[in-house]
Amino acid sequence: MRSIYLDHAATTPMRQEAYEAMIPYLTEKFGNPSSIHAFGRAARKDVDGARERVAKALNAAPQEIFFTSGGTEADNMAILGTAAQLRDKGKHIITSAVEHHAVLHTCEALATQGYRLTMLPVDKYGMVSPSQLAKAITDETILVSIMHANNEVGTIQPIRELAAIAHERGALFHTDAVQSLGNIPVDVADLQVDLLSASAHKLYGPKGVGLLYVRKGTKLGNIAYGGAQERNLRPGTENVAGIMGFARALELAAAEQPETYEHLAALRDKLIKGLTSLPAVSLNGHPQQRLPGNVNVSIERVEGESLILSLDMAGIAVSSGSACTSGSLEPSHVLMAMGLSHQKAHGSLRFTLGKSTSAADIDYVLEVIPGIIQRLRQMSPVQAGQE
Amino acid sequence: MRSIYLDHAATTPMRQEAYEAMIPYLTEKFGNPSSIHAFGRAARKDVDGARERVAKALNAAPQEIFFTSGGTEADNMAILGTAAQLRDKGKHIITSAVEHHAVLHTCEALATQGYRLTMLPVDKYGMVSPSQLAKAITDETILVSIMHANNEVGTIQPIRELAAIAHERGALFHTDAVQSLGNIPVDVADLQVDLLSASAHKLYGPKGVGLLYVRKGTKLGNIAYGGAQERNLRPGTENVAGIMGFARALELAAAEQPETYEHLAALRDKLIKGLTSLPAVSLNGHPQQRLPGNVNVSIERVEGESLILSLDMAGIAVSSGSACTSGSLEPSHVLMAMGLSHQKAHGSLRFTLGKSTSAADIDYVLEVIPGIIQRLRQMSPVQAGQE
Amino acid sequence: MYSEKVMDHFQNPRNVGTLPDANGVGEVGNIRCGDVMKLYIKVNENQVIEDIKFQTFGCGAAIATSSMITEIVKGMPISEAEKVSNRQVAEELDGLPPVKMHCSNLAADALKAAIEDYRQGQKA
Amino acid sequence: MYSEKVMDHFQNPRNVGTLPDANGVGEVGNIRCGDVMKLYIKVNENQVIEDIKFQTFGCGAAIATSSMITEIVKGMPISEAEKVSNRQVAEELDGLPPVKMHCSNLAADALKAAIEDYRQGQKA
Ligand SMILES: Cc1ncc(COP(=O)(O)O)c(C=O)c1O
Ligand SMILES: Cc1ncc(COP(=O)(O)O)c(C=O)c1O
Repeated sequence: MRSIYLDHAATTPMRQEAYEAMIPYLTEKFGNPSSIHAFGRAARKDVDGARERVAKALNAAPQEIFFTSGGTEADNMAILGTAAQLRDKGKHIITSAVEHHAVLHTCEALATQGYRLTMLPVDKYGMVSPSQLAKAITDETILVSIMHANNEVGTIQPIRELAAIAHERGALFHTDAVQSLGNIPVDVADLQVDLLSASAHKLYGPKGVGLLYVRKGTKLGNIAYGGAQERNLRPGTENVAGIMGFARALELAAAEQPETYEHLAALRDKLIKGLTSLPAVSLNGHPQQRLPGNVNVSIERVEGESLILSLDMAGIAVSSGSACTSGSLEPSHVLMAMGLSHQKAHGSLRFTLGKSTSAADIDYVLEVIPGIIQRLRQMSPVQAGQE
Repeated sequence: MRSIYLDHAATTPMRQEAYEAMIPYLTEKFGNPSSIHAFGRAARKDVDGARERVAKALNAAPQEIFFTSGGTEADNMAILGTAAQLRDKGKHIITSAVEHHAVLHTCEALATQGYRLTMLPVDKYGMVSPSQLAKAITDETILVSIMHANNEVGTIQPIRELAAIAHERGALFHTDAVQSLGNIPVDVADLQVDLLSASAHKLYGPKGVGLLYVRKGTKLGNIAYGGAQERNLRPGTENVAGIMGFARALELAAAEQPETYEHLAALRDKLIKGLTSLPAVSLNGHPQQRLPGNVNVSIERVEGESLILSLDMAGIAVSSGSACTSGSLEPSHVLMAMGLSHQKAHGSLRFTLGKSTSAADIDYVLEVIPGIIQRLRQMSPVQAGQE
Repeated sequence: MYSEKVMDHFQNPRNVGTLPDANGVGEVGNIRCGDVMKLYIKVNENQVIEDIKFQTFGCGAAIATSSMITEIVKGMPISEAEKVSNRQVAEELDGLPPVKMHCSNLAADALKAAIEDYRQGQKA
Repeated sequence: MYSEKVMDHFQNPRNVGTLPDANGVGEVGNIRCGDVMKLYIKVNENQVIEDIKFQTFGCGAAIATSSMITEIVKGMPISEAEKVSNRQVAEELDGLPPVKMHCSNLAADALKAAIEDYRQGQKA
């Protein structure tokens, strides 16, 4: 049977180069970078080299890169670390309604600890509006955290504009770039952000490693305590193999980004065109300001999980914003924030394309999906137009 | 040149079986365990299997195992998580003066946040005394955190006795078992602990993965927020490859522990005998209640880092509690808490033996070290007996 | 995640559709929660469920439990059929994932609603 | 961590030992901090450092800086030698790790102490 992976926003297959970059550190180069003997020094040197290469890919300085255990930890460090550091300056934090849970739940935790939280709404495309931010921001605002690109619908936010508004009022600006990195240009100098999160496994690197970029001069409180690793900000023996795999994956992703964009955007547009020509199927997310690999549609009168399972049986791996995929009763907070009906939110389907996706894969999807939709619709008691 | 690694307490080389257990997850089995399609389900199944095997090795239940990014994160989750959860019950925490920084600095951070911290002293062997704990504990005490075995001097604490005292007064008991696991028996039912930390890279597994055992019924507050992974306690996409490598390393370490003990203890005793027969060289740590692979000595009138460098040039990798190895001015807090003079603390040397250590390695160490000591002593202005 | 039996019922659901000559119809669930089940029953003069069909909008568990209950109760007297519980349906499917036990496991409720509808119809 | 030059001076330190006929001795550092340096100088009638030796208890950086300063100032007039700074010594060694810059980089201080000791002796 065919096996077509179209869930690259969930995780990506490791690229061979990243895997090969890890092997020495899972075998003979096993030293602890904190050790001063030869085994340790070799590891330290290579981690330092990885930091330099990663910094270069982001147009940052090596001292601005802090390796973490993933995107979630980077988001937590940025938000909780800023809150701890600046609590005497102010207690207002601004984020958006469509952030990843790693940002949203972290901000909500602060809201239970005496911080004031403003969650900016989005328009029907999932866009945050700079003028809404300008209205919400106050002198008490210490942090604005808005994601670079959305993981569900692929909408790309106007980060530079948003960051400028934050800076005008003396607030720090954090962006979660977990989904954008490798797909669109990510340059910290250009974006003018103070803090930026990334995760290796979204760009063909290993799971369990990420980074937080912290602009020089920006001080963060600690969220964990221990050894002096990562300049006292992120304690614990470094995941050396993971860091080496991440660095290799990231430098390649950055170098190949323009080419990746072209490849993905063409296939994305082909898939959008094919899907939205089916009856009662509509695109979610922004038609232009959109990640090149993201296709998110709502398929009326059908529930997302049963679509996923049916596609899975046809060898196609995708995801959904259906509540049933998360075990909760509420469908995706992103789709709801965009004003979708419950029915459309429950019936959403996300295809996220990757480096290995081919036009034949898209053709196959478009070939099998009409039958699946028809079958499930025939089973459905929901009427066309029901909200 | 010979290359003899005697710094297994810092980190261990990956064992082949653990490496092989990781490979599929760094290549074709790349799914995200949270995805419901076939790629995701395969990953979920294997992570669940790993959790079961790890639980079995610790005599715990699978639901009591939470995978983390390492020992440091596990320690932070145990301590900060208990503090957050039980802040209304009490604000007193007890630890010991010889804990790893991952515990000590975490407790100290709480001490700046309105918690009261008691740091139990140790005797000259690095032992915590149960009667001291009994005296220090109050009804306000929510947590007692005492390490199973010390990473610098190898002293093994009477955990069962200490835990019983904590439980009598209604406090939770946490132990950092990062150094003991694989070397001495670690059975959570036998130790009667509520929380236990471990790290894969200390037992021939990968860096960047660890676990926290949380006894059923014990509730912890979150220290990070995001997705629902690890039963909502530890968010972030799972380090699947790391977890698989950890599980393999741990189940083997647990199975081989008695044999490992025999092997290491014999070599340890040989090394201790040889070193302490040299002039002005004394053993640190407990003579009996000691990890099988740990040899810690003080070499008078010589500074630790220069010993490490000299041994390194002879192909022998070791560590020291010298201040100069950590970039601080104070030598090891462990050795100081044991009442060593500054000179002896600065001149400490730690050899930690491992599976591959041979009697010939020990012979080689004992052959080269006298010359090194002599050379450095000849260079030293410090007089014999100077404190 | 799902047992083979669940996947079989999801893939090859039994008794899908509507019953034009149904004398009892039950609908439970809510589109807000992502699960709506509609059961159609035809009860004969012996108070036996002679025919049954379902329509379901929902996840794999919702579809499979709907299908399963139609198999269980087809040919059963309604007095017996109304005793079938959601838990029993799940057991017949070799279990459901814990998160699915409450939200998508409504088939027995739908059947009870259909039987109640039938009884109301008889009274009228 | 350390430059090759540091490692060379650590491994093959120049001018180790004591000078029985020293006319200036300087000791800096503190065993509490893990670094003690003792410099012995023999200054001749032309106020030139004719001979110099050191003894050091300390890390690689401490030993290498001690050795390096003896090379730098041997044969140098004390008026010039006392201008040598810790930073210069570190530079001659192709740099030191940042954490070592303050705590183990005391050689120039030891030299200044030795020259001061020499001057005190001359006055007496
Ligand atoms: C006793 C002890 N606890 C905790 C840790 C921290 O573990 P990790 O480096 O995996 O964060 C270590 C080792 O560094 C240790 O020896
Ligand atoms: C936008 C975004 N932020 C954060 C994360 C969390 O990253 P990680 O899984 O590496 O913790 C993800 C992916 O899960 C994501 O898509």
